[in-house]
Amino acid sequence: MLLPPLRYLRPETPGDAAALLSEMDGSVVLAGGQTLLNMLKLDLARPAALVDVHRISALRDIRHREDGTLIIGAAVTYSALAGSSETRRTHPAVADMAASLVDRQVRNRGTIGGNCCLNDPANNFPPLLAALDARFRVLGTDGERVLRADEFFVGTLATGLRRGELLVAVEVPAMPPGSVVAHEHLQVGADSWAIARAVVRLDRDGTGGTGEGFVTDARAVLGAVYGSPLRLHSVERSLSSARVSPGLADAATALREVDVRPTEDVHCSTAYRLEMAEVQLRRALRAAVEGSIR
Amino acid sequence: MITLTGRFDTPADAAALLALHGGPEALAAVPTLRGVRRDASGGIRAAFSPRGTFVPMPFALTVSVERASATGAQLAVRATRGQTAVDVQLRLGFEPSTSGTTVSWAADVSVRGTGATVGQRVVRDLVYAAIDEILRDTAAVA
Amino acid sequence: MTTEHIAPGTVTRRFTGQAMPRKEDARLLKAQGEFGDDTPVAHLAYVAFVRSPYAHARIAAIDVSGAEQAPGYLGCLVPDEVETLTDPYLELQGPPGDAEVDRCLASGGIARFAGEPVVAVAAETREAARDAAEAVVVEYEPLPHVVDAREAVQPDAPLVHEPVGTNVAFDSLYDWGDIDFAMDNADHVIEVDELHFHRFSSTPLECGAITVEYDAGVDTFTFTGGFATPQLATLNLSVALRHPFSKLRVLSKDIGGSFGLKLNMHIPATAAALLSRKLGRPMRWTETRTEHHQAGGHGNERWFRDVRMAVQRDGTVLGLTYDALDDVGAYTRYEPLGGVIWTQVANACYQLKHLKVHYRSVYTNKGPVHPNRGYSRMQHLWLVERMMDIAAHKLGFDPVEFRTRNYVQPEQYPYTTVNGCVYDSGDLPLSLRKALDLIDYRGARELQERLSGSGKRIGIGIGSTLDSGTNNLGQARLINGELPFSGNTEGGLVRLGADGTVYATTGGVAFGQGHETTIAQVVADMLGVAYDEVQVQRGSDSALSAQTGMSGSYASQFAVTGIGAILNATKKLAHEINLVAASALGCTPDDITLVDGHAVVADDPDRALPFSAVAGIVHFSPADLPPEVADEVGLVGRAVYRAPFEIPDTERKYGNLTLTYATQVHACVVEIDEETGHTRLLRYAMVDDCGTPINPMVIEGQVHGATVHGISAALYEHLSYDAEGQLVAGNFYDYHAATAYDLPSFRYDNVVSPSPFAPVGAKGMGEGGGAPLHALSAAFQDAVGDRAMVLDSCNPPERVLRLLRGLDAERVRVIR
Amino acid sequence: MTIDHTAETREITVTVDGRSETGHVSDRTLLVHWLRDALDKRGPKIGCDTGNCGACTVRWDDTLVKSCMVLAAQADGDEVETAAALEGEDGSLNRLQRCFADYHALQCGYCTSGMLMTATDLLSSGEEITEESVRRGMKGNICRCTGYHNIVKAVRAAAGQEVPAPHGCAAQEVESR
Repeated sequence: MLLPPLRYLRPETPGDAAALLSEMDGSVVLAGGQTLLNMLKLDLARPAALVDVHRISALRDIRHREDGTLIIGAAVTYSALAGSSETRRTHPAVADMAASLVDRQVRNRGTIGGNCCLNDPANNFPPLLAALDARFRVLGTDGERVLRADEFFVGTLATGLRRGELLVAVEVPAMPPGSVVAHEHLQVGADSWAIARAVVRLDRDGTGGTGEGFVTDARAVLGAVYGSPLRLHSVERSLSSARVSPGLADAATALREVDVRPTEDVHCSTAYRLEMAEVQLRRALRAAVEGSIR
Repeated sequence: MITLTGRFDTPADAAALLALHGGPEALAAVPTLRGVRRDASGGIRAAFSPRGTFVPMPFALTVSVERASATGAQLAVRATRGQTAVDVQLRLGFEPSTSGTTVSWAADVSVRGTGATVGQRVVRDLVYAAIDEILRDTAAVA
Repeated sequence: MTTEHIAPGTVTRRFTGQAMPRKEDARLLKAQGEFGDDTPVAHLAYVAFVRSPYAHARIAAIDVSGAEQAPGYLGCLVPDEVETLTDPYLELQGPPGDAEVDRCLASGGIARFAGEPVVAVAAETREAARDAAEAVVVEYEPLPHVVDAREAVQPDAPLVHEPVGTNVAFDSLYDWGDIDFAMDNADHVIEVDELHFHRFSSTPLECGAITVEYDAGVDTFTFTGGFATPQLATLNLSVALRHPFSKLRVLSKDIGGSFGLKLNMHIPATAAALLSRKLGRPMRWTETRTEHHQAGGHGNERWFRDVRMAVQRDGTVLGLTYDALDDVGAYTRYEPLGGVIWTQVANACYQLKHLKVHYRSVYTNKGPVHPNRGYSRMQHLWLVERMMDIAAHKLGFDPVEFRTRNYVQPEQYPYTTVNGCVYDSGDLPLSLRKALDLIDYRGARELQERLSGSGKRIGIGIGSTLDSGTNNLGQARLINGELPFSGNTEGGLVRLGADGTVYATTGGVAFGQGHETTIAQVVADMLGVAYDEVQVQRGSDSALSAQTGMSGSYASQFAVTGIGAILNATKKLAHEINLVAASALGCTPDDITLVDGHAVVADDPDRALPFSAVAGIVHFSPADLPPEVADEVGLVGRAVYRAPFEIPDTERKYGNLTLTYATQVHACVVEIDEETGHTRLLRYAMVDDCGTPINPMVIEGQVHGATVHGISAALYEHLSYDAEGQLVAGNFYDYHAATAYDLPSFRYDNVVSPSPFAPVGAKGMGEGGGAPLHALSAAFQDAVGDRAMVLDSCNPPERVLRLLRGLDAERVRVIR
Repeated sequence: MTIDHTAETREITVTVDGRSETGHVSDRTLLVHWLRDALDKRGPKIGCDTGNCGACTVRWDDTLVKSCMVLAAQADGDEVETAAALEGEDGSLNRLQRCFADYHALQCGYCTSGMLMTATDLLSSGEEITEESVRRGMKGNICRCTGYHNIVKAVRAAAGQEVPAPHGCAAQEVESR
């Protein structure tokens, strides 16, 4: 329950934070600390310094660009996100995810940036953000760059951030009209550690009214099953341009062709996890299709 | 136990790779190793901090070379950090290629202590990344 | 308010039997309790342990030079030093298991489970101790390990304790009735290859915390912490430290849960004591959650093999036989007592006539087991209940009727079991009916039918079980005839202070059961004072409380032994009050009654003396008393309650091992997602019968708590090890202790069958007998019919899904 | 930017339960340890290493947090409220605390302070109070004694809802306590 020796630093601007991160060997960003500090208690990691960005106001903004893009500061807490009525209006999937995360104490501290930068297989936001084509704005000493989700989430506990870089914001493009996002997961107990998670986004033509149309674009992403969010391109292809109909959900069970070894842990075997990934995917597809038809 | 395998190409030839076994001095050039030295029993000791992890996870490393030849080598590696211990039996194969050497590796990995409990769902990938990284880095200084 | 006699000829019940608010609550609600890590101690230093990451390894070298460089480092303790300074802890088993050597640090320089302490480090602050421990370098030579009891009993298995020469610490055959006759003559015999009761623990929220102060002036160690059996701990500490019993003092204040697991706190306490003496500083060790999961004690894991049950055509169960392999982990600490404790409930809730069990306690390279709520009994109870359920399914009996027919019937009490235990009272059929009513059994069956084919599967389960309370420690002689234990006692002390205040002290130890409350209820009634006026000592103190050797919180006994001792002590005090009042009021002691804080002449209420005056005479004006009264009276009643036990027959393994038997019948309705195996509890009911209630509110609370331990164990909690012998459930992520959100609202009712053997008719309770494990296993069985068989006590979603697909159907056979 | 790159200890001033407290802490000191060891605040307790159990729950600048996942240094200049602040000025139990006692929502008492803090936050949040919402709202706090049933009842009772009295206790008795 005790931390190793370390320095605590609290810069006031993102630039200062990035400077510290690149200057100080072994320094890491302390955002909400809801996972990082646990790792330190368990003596799994040994940073020389924690660079606290939680209070940097520039990182705590939630705002919208004119094109409808939702820009979430990296240090925005889950509870701030859940409580943002604008987010709920434009990107309900993001607000819902934030509102359902862990528990009320952790929601008050945990940040979307921390959730993404850790990229733990069980984390909620990476697969959702991958499905939403989010972009990750990153600040280094030589300026900003923007990463796509597949460039950002690169592996188990690994991201595309380079040493000394700081995630400053997550940008979620405006949802096309008629677009539906569904998230399904199987958890330990009623609402604990995720065993398998699937996020499906369906964009379709014919914006108004009810009834069927065609899928214009689709995303299908798994979480918790592999080390990093896994986009199922073949599923997405099979959905694309298809007519939105109740049978659509059953068309895609293409997990078997994925050549990645599923995560294993005490909660279940890899075979079960894989099967559950299919179940969650099917459910998410069904929910997305139903949402599209409605 | 986890079994991992990998392969990569390096411009160095097998002789150069084997030469690394000769002295810790050469290994000191590997960027993720610090304080490389030879211990009383002839093993190599160093502090290893893999680059791939988002938080520094330095390990105390003990490497003993059990067998080494032009076609391959066998190493026993123990890495400890806090109350976590990782034991790796590492088999390396060297195959000459047009551009140098193809190094193939196979590792039997046992993770024990806190890391085994907390890291169960990530440890396979982390160990894979760490072995791949250190081998490539080492080959690069050959 | 109802008024009835608490015990013949004494006083009326104003408070006993009522849901009195708890005396403990105010301080706990105001964050003013004092738990193990709360007590401020001057000049305190801290202990941290270096633990083995290996399941089995020889310690080749220990280098503490790094620790010596750490700021704040004070000193350390290594296994060699422990070998020199201490003797091994007492072993309960006879040969060959008694060759086991157990010490506070890796005994003999060998670590036998992952997480075993190898080095203890002391430093000025918590952080310094952590840093110093981190800097200790231990070199291990891994040894072959064994983590499965079934492999551990194979001839070529690695030995956990080389000197023992086998991994079997205890081996006993229990053979009651004539099992061969039953099997040969029964209409049906059901055979099951193997069932498994998994490893879990009640994991108290407060982990271990011990403070040791060595006072060189009087050569005395004072231990403060959650010691659940203070005198037995003192005995073990005295042996280990080679220190006089009289110079060891064990204190506890508030304890954040134990559930039996804190019976073995003397082990880390030994290391802290050695450091305290060596370094001349008070030492505190505060266990982390990970440490607690690794080494703080697990519940017994048990394999039941070659199980056979004999059943008649009419549904009467004749008998049962099985081989048990009880996986006790690396050390037999309280074990192998579990090897006999289960026989307290040999019959479970049923009229079994024949029972034969071959029982072995087996070492493995896993964390040692400690007693855990429902200790050793719930494993057997689960097996019996499981077999009843399996038999009903395989032979086509209605599970309700089948149980009811075989239950010990209300008119049969006191009922003597196959092994001579006496079930005191109960009404199981009524309890079951009430439980079924609470879940609306008929409605649940309709729901089951209605949802068929919907993707949701309904299962309805019954768990009937016993909570045996107040054990006869004579049963220890069944594992080792040399052990000098028999019967059971608890102490109590009640006195009148100088101003007339009533003080009460138990020898017991509480960790949430509300002892301060229940003691005050009975004392207030017996002395005719107000509940609020009784001062009950918080915690325990081996130097000052009324402890006997057997004192402590275990074996569901407080309502019998603890309260019994308090009653006896209060009677003594009342007698003395009567003596003093009689002499002052000029009547005979028999004329005095105690009412409203006064000693009153029964037929002349105007002649009365307040307790303050009674106390005043004795404390301040003893010359007022006639010499024969003054010589007798100290206004202190100290008494021991001795449970009426005889020494069991060690040859036949026969005798009464427990005084009271509370019963619990649970019923539940689960909803299973057929695609995932995920389970949701729709309804959960429990009916408790623990005899005459002392505080019904406290009883209900205990039932709730035991229920959740069972539910959580049945669905989530599993102290699972991987093939390397690594615990893969070392924290609350991977060891999922149920949260409020996982659980439904409970439906509770009770039945009152007073115990004829217990002082106030109240039975010990609170352990619950693992009823939810039985009920949930049965619910899964109900959901799948006989197309699969529920042969494991833990059923997480993956296993449930496999059950839906026919898991283990072939492992159960009707052989006749 | 005013940052001392070398300091591993620092002085902090935090208003704890209404009183300004100044202390010298190591950078790595967790808030829970500072509150407990330096200030003898016994409300926040330690029940796990991983932020699951919620026994250490406090309010920090009116935000409910687990104090084992906050550095003491992070709270410099702020306000922290522990369960010790809940009672009335005269030492009497507040409504929620009374409900905990009345409905037997605590046994060993180790989780209680954290439960009270979370329940206080939930009750003041304006969220609708139902059986479901209380169970969900309290899921970050583990209790190993009570089975939660009575905790849920106590919180609902504190919100003014009618809940059944404990076994053996008439409803009017609970009212009168």
